[in-house]
Amino acid sequence: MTNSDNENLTPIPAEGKVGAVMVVGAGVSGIQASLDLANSGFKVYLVDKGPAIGGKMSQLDKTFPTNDCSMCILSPKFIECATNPNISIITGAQIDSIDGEAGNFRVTLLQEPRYVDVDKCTACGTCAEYCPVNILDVYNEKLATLKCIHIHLPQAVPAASVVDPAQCLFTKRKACQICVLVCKNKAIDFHQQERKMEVEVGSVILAPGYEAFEPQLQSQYGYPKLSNVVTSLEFERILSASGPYRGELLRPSDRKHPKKIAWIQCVGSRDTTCDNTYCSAVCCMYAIKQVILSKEHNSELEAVILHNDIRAYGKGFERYYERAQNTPGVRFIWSKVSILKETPETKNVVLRYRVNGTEVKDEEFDLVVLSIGLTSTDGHRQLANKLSVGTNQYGFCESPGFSPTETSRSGIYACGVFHAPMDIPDSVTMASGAASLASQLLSDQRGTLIEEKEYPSERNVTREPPRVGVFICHCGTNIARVVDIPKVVEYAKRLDGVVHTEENLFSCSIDSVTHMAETIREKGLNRVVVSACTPRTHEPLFQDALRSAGINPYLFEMANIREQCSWVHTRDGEIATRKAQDLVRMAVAKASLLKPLYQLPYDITYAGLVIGSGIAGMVSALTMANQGFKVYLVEKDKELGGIARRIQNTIEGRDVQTYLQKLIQKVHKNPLIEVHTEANIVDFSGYVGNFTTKIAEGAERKVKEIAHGVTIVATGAEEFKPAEYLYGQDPRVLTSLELEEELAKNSEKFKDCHSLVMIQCVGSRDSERPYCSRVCCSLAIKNALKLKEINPEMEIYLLYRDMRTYAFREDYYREAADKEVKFIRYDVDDKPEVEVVTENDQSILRVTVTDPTLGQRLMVDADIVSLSTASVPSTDNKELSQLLKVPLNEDNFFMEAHMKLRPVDFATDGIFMCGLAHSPKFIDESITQAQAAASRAITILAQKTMKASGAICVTDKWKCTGCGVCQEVCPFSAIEVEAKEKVAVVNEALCKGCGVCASSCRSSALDIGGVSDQQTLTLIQAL
Amino acid sequence: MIVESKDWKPKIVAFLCNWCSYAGADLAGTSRIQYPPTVRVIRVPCSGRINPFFILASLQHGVDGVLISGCHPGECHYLTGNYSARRKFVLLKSLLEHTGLEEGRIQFSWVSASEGVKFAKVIAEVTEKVKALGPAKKLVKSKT
Amino acid sequence: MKAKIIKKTDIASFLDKLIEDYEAFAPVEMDGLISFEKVSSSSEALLDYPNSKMPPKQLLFPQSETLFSYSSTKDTGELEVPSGPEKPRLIFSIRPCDAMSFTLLDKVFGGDFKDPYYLNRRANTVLVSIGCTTPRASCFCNSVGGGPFSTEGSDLLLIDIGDEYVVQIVSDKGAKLLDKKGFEDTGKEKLDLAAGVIKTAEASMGPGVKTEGLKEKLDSIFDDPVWQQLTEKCLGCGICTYLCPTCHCFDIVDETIGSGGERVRLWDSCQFPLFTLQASGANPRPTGKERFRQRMMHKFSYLLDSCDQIGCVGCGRCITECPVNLDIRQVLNSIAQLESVK
Amino acid sequence: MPELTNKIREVARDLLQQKKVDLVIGFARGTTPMCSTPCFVRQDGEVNGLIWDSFCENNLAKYLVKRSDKIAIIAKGCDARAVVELIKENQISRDQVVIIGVPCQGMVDRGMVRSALEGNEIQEVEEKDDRLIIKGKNFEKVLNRNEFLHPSCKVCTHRNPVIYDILVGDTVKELDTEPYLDVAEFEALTPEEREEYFSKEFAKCIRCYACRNACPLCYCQECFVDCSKPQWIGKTTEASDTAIFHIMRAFHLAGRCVECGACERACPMGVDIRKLNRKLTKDVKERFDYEAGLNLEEVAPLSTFKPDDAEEFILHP
Repeated sequence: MTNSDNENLTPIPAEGKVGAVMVVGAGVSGIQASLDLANSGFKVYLVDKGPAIGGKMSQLDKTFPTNDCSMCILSPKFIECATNPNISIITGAQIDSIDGEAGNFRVTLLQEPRYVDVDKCTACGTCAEYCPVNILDVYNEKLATLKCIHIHLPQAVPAASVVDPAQCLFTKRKACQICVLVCKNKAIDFHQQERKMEVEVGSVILAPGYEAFEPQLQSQYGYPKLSNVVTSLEFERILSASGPYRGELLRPSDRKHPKKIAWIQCVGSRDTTCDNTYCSAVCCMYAIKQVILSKEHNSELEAVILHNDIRAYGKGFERYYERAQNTPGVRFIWSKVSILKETPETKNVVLRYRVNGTEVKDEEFDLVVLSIGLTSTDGHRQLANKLSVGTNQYGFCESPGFSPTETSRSGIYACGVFHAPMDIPDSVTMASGAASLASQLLSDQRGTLIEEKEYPSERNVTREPPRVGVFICHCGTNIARVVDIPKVVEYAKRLDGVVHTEENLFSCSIDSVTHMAETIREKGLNRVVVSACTPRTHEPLFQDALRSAGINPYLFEMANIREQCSWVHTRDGEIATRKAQDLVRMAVAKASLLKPLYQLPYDITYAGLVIGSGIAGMVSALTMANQGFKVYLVEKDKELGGIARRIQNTIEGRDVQTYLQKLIQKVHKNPLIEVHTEANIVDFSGYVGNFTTKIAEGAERKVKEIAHGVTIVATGAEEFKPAEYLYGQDPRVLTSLELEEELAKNSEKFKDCHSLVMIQCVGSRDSERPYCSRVCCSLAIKNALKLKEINPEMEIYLLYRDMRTYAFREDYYREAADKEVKFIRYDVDDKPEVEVVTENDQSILRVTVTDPTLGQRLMVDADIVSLSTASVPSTDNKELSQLLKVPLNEDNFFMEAHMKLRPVDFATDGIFMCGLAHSPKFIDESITQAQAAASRAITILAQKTMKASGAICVTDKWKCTGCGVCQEVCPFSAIEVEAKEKVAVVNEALCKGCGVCASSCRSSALDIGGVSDQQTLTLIQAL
Repeated sequence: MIVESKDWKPKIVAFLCNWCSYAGADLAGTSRIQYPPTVRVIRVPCSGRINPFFILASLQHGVDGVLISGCHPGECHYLTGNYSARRKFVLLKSLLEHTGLEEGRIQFSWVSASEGVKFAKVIAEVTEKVKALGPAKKLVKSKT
Repeated sequence: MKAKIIKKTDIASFLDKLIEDYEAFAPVEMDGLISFEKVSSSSEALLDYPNSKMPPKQLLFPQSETLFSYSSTKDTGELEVPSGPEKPRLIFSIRPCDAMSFTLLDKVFGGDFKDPYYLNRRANTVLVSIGCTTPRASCFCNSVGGGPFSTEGSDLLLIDIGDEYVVQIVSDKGAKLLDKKGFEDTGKEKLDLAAGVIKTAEASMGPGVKTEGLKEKLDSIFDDPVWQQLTEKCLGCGICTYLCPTCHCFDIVDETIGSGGERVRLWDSCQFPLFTLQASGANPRPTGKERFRQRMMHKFSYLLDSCDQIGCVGCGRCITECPVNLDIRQVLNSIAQLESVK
Repeated sequence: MPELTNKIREVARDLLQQKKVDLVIGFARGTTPMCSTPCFVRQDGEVNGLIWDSFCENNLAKYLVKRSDKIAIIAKGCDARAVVELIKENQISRDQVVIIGVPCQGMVDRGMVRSALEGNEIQEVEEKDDRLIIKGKNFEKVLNRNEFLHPSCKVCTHRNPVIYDILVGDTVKELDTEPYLDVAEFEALTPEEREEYFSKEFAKCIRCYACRNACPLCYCQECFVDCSKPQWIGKTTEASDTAIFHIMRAFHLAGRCVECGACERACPMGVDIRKLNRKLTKDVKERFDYEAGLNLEEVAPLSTFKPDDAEEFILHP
């Protein structure tokens, strides 16, 4: 444990540190880390070897479990990166070497020539039109072709063409320069050479991601020989609206609609025949997603998933899995599978698999999708070597301690799949976590190298008649497939005040947004309507375009013709088109009345409140305190530590108790952390930057008021105490956590134990708690291995539904199997039975279960039965959620602002979550999430001032009678009736613009910016 | 008696609070849950923002139904906006029905950000109820 | 005096005959409220009634009237002016004070600017009034240039002499109504009877208001603090003006729906603060005092200047209907008693 | 009654003489029979103009707002309730007014008396105990005043002033009628019947706004009907505009209406305005257990809430 647990952070001298961070790899992790850091006061160099940022996520069609369009949620982040003045995006570059130490590294980059000047290129695409060379489209997994000079993907950042030098006629043999000739901006430059760049940074974050497993390495999959066997990544592109088949679900051989598709799981994962024995962690879920999406394309489709346990372990995953299971025409088959042959005439593929354990079945499919794993490559190993960062046997970055974000080298952090296979939210979380460590390391250099984004001064439009521009988005085919966009455009043209209309393939792509800003300037638009998706995610992006064009960002209105039109009226294009027209008409009517609004700056309370002092709470508290911010840590128990107090080791063998004790000491020693135990939140008010919390503390319930700028919810979870399997009735029945405690206390006792049965999914994945508790499978394996250590002869039966030992935990599962732990799969409808029988005057604990491979009832007399019980949300969650006004999900865990891209944020600004309060997870995951929550919190605490919303209450003094109803109804105490003049006065920093006052005012003396009475009446009249 | 064409589709205005119900409507969208195309949404920050006049103006404008939906009690993004709204609306609804407005023309619901399915159900049910009532006639502004 | 005799038993058939040729309006009682309504049979019409709650002025000058409707698209626009009534109109059984009010409205709407909406209707309307045998306590027509049997504004006047009406023919338009109906001319005896009825009625009336020198007095006390006292209890509602047969102020508003709409003329009241509220927010008549004064000045001074007629016919509606018993007679008389300020 | 008149004059004289107030607002005899009228007395010599009889129907609290002088007000039960509301709504301060409470036996509806006389012109009315002695040209008639009370007085639950500084006369027995019976009766009608009723009522309205202006709690600088930014409703007598005017006028009084009936009495057209207010009053009482104008402490029902307010009207599909 050389470099773990934040110990490296204090000794580094402040002098000579550099307030800049290099992020290597610009996938979603790299992007998130960059944004957090840039928003926390650091200069960021975001380096990617490819021509554009976005990584693998940009190739995905939709994301599970929300089916959010991948690019739709990602592209706003692209634009945030592109427009943030503190992020330098360096594409086509790789690290050549690195010198120096934590706080002060000198990184040498090698940047290959792009042959296009990024600053000059407008991404107009003319060069590609004229380029005579067709090449395979890498973005589309080579299922399509494009030109040798091309734009990598429609929403590319940087929005600039790139030349493939391996195929370019000029670079190969100086034969053609047509692109140079047709480029009006003289952006194409074949004189570019490979370039060495030296960059000084204080820290490096590694986020190089993964490469997909190449199934051609294993002949049994018939790939790429069989044309209708595709990889899952290829299938993503096939599904995608911007993919090779324009979003139509076709198979490659004959471009016909497949009627029957099979997914083969674990291709290149959990496979001892190749080196990848680990589980790739995401394939089960993306396969389910692909099934659901395919069924949306064609509801008649037959879909078969051939798997070896479905690992739906994440938040909301089990429900998603259930949804797929309950979809007619979808079969999940638990079996090994092999590809038998291709039917020559049809090019269909015949698979062979087992049913019911014994029976062999051959079945023909139109299309077979290989759910390929996530792998590390030689490139990753080389990168690790250059940076002297340790990797594991599979080439993934290894962290020496509890914190996965740390690498073996001080000052260098890792996130995303480079650490281990993981899904998008985990990657985003880890990215924020890594960012917080860099921020912690460099906190005294915060703000030294940054600059503010500059906008042109605002044009005063108040005296102009409305000149509305309407931009209507196809969203690939998401909208255009249902809504007749040209018809809507024609309609919009006829509306009063509209002087410009246009349609965009993606209004949110960087080129569209740039073009929008230009159009605003050129055509003198003073109101903008974007008719696309929901304003809840995309409004800020377009508002930024307005600012860039020199008009007030509030002169903007969106018509939601995707979530609230094309996606919910899929079956009737005509009606959806009419509705879209209505929505555009309403938006235009309102837009014409919009007025500029201004944000007022206000001061911040530079302190954080952390609720809950488990590992997550303590880590987030320390991460903030280590950066110089006061932290109040509030714990309801007498002691710090949370549920971790009951956990002895991690499955990897790390000593939890030692770590925990050290952590508790650090918390107590830190002068900036004020610990309140036996304390509850009794009142919570305020807003981002300035919260006020009242806690009642100690036996006397003494009330203390705390002022803080950010809030982190880390209230943990509880162990489920079951009422079944004789738990609580027979002392031999334990929960797995109790078993672990017993093992630690009294391991001798188990030497005489002959037979032990573990039952999984107790209280999880049932109708009451339809979620997976994520950790129980690994916990059971951990206990099983420990027991085998104590008594190798012990018979251990592990009764499970799906073993969910994802990522590298798979190795322990295999180890347990090797050590002859007996794994028996049971069906939820045929649960094991535990009973006490008396035989020969002896009370015997008997477990019976149906063995699916043998099809027989199996009877085991157990000395001990261990129940892997669910993690259940804290019973306090409900009350806390009401106090903080933050939502819980259906399972009573806290609900994040966005499943994928805002995994630790609440929708309420300034409140974050981490640890088990969010969902069940492992300790290392909690630590990462705690760091992430701190990182998000720091993005607020790093600001000089906060800005109040412009959309707040305004008063008309003349109309006001001072009756005081507004003062009484205001939830934020933001209004007071001034006694002398008898008029209501609004405190603008406190006002949140809810409008309760305005609707209560009988005199219409109060109104709300952006949702004024007049604007709303106009909307009603435009209905 | 006005004979209604069989495929008459009511026009319903839904005032949705930004944080819960509008998000719920978005979730219905991302989940591709289909519901009747009868609704036009007006996004407001909070159900508490909805001035009684908005409802009356909608009726006067001739919409066949008005739906107001906010966060569940205790979950208001603005703490108590929905509580204030609840008091206001129950009185308004009662008063309007006192004057003979059909029960069902104005409806209120709580839909959270996670209730995409519920949102779709609410729309379906409101649509059904309003359909059963037929086109709005009361409080509709007549053209002289 | 040219007059005919109609037996009370014949009056119904007379009216019914007229209804055939005219769109006829007459006082009608509904739920205790007397108002001028279109009648299709003589049985609906009242002949013996105190007075209607609302004056019949709205038959010629409706409370709200569409001047034209318009529709427009982004590039074009269209106007449509509503067509007037085709059938000639008859107002039957109108009280002399209300009939007299039209003489003022004629001057207002037919002055330098000719208002076609009013004038067309007026030209198309014939008035048959009925004299007031028993004036009410609130009536003071006789002190403002009228009387319970005044013929001002009427085309025919009915005088109740017991079992018969003496029908005084005031205009040719009125004479036409009696054409070919076979009514007898009135003899002297009956004319004398009628004169007696008129005399008794007039004698029964209270002192009313003194209008002599009133204009001059009013003009001289414009800034007198007395206005404050006189109007302290005024609530500022529109009853006195809306119920006044001579008040004629109006507002014009556009009722817009989308890109089309209507331009509507509405009654307005000088008693409303909005009446003089300017776009800047300034209001030259900021309080009830100025607004009430305006009402008095307009009626008893300004209209004399512009129309040579007082804007009051003494019907007493503003007295009986004022929620706070702000009696115009009392106001005017206390003004008359004031020392002139010079 | 004459005793009360004398006492009122005495109290008013004392207050003015001792300069405790600048102004006494009370009632004086009106210009027509059965009609008393608001009266403003500033000199002790004028106090003999003050009277008390069965026709002091106006709610004098109307005259308290937007004044800076110190005022004594003659307050019946309903006037006092209006004063309470005005104090709560910051329109007047408690120490600005001296409330001369007068327990009220209900005021007589002259319209009703007139109808009972079938059009005979009344010249003089005399009161003796509960009797009204009506004299006209050729007749004299005696009526029991209690049979001719205003509709609002018939259902009044607070005849005695709830707040006062000086009480004139003895407290009277409150009516023990079942509250809101009138509302319940109307509620029992079908929606169609109710709609028909209100359509007819609203059709009478001439938008003179007397109901609004007579209301002691209508004090907005600009009423919603006059508001042009935004224009909430049209100004014509079009049916929906008129209906919405009345509905919103009543709604703006939800939880504030002191049930004085001034609106209805002011209406020249006899629109049954209270039918709306009464419904709200009943709802507010039943749902939020609140009655307007009873004390200075309780928060108005639309200014507060309870998390467990009934919400049976919320749709749960």
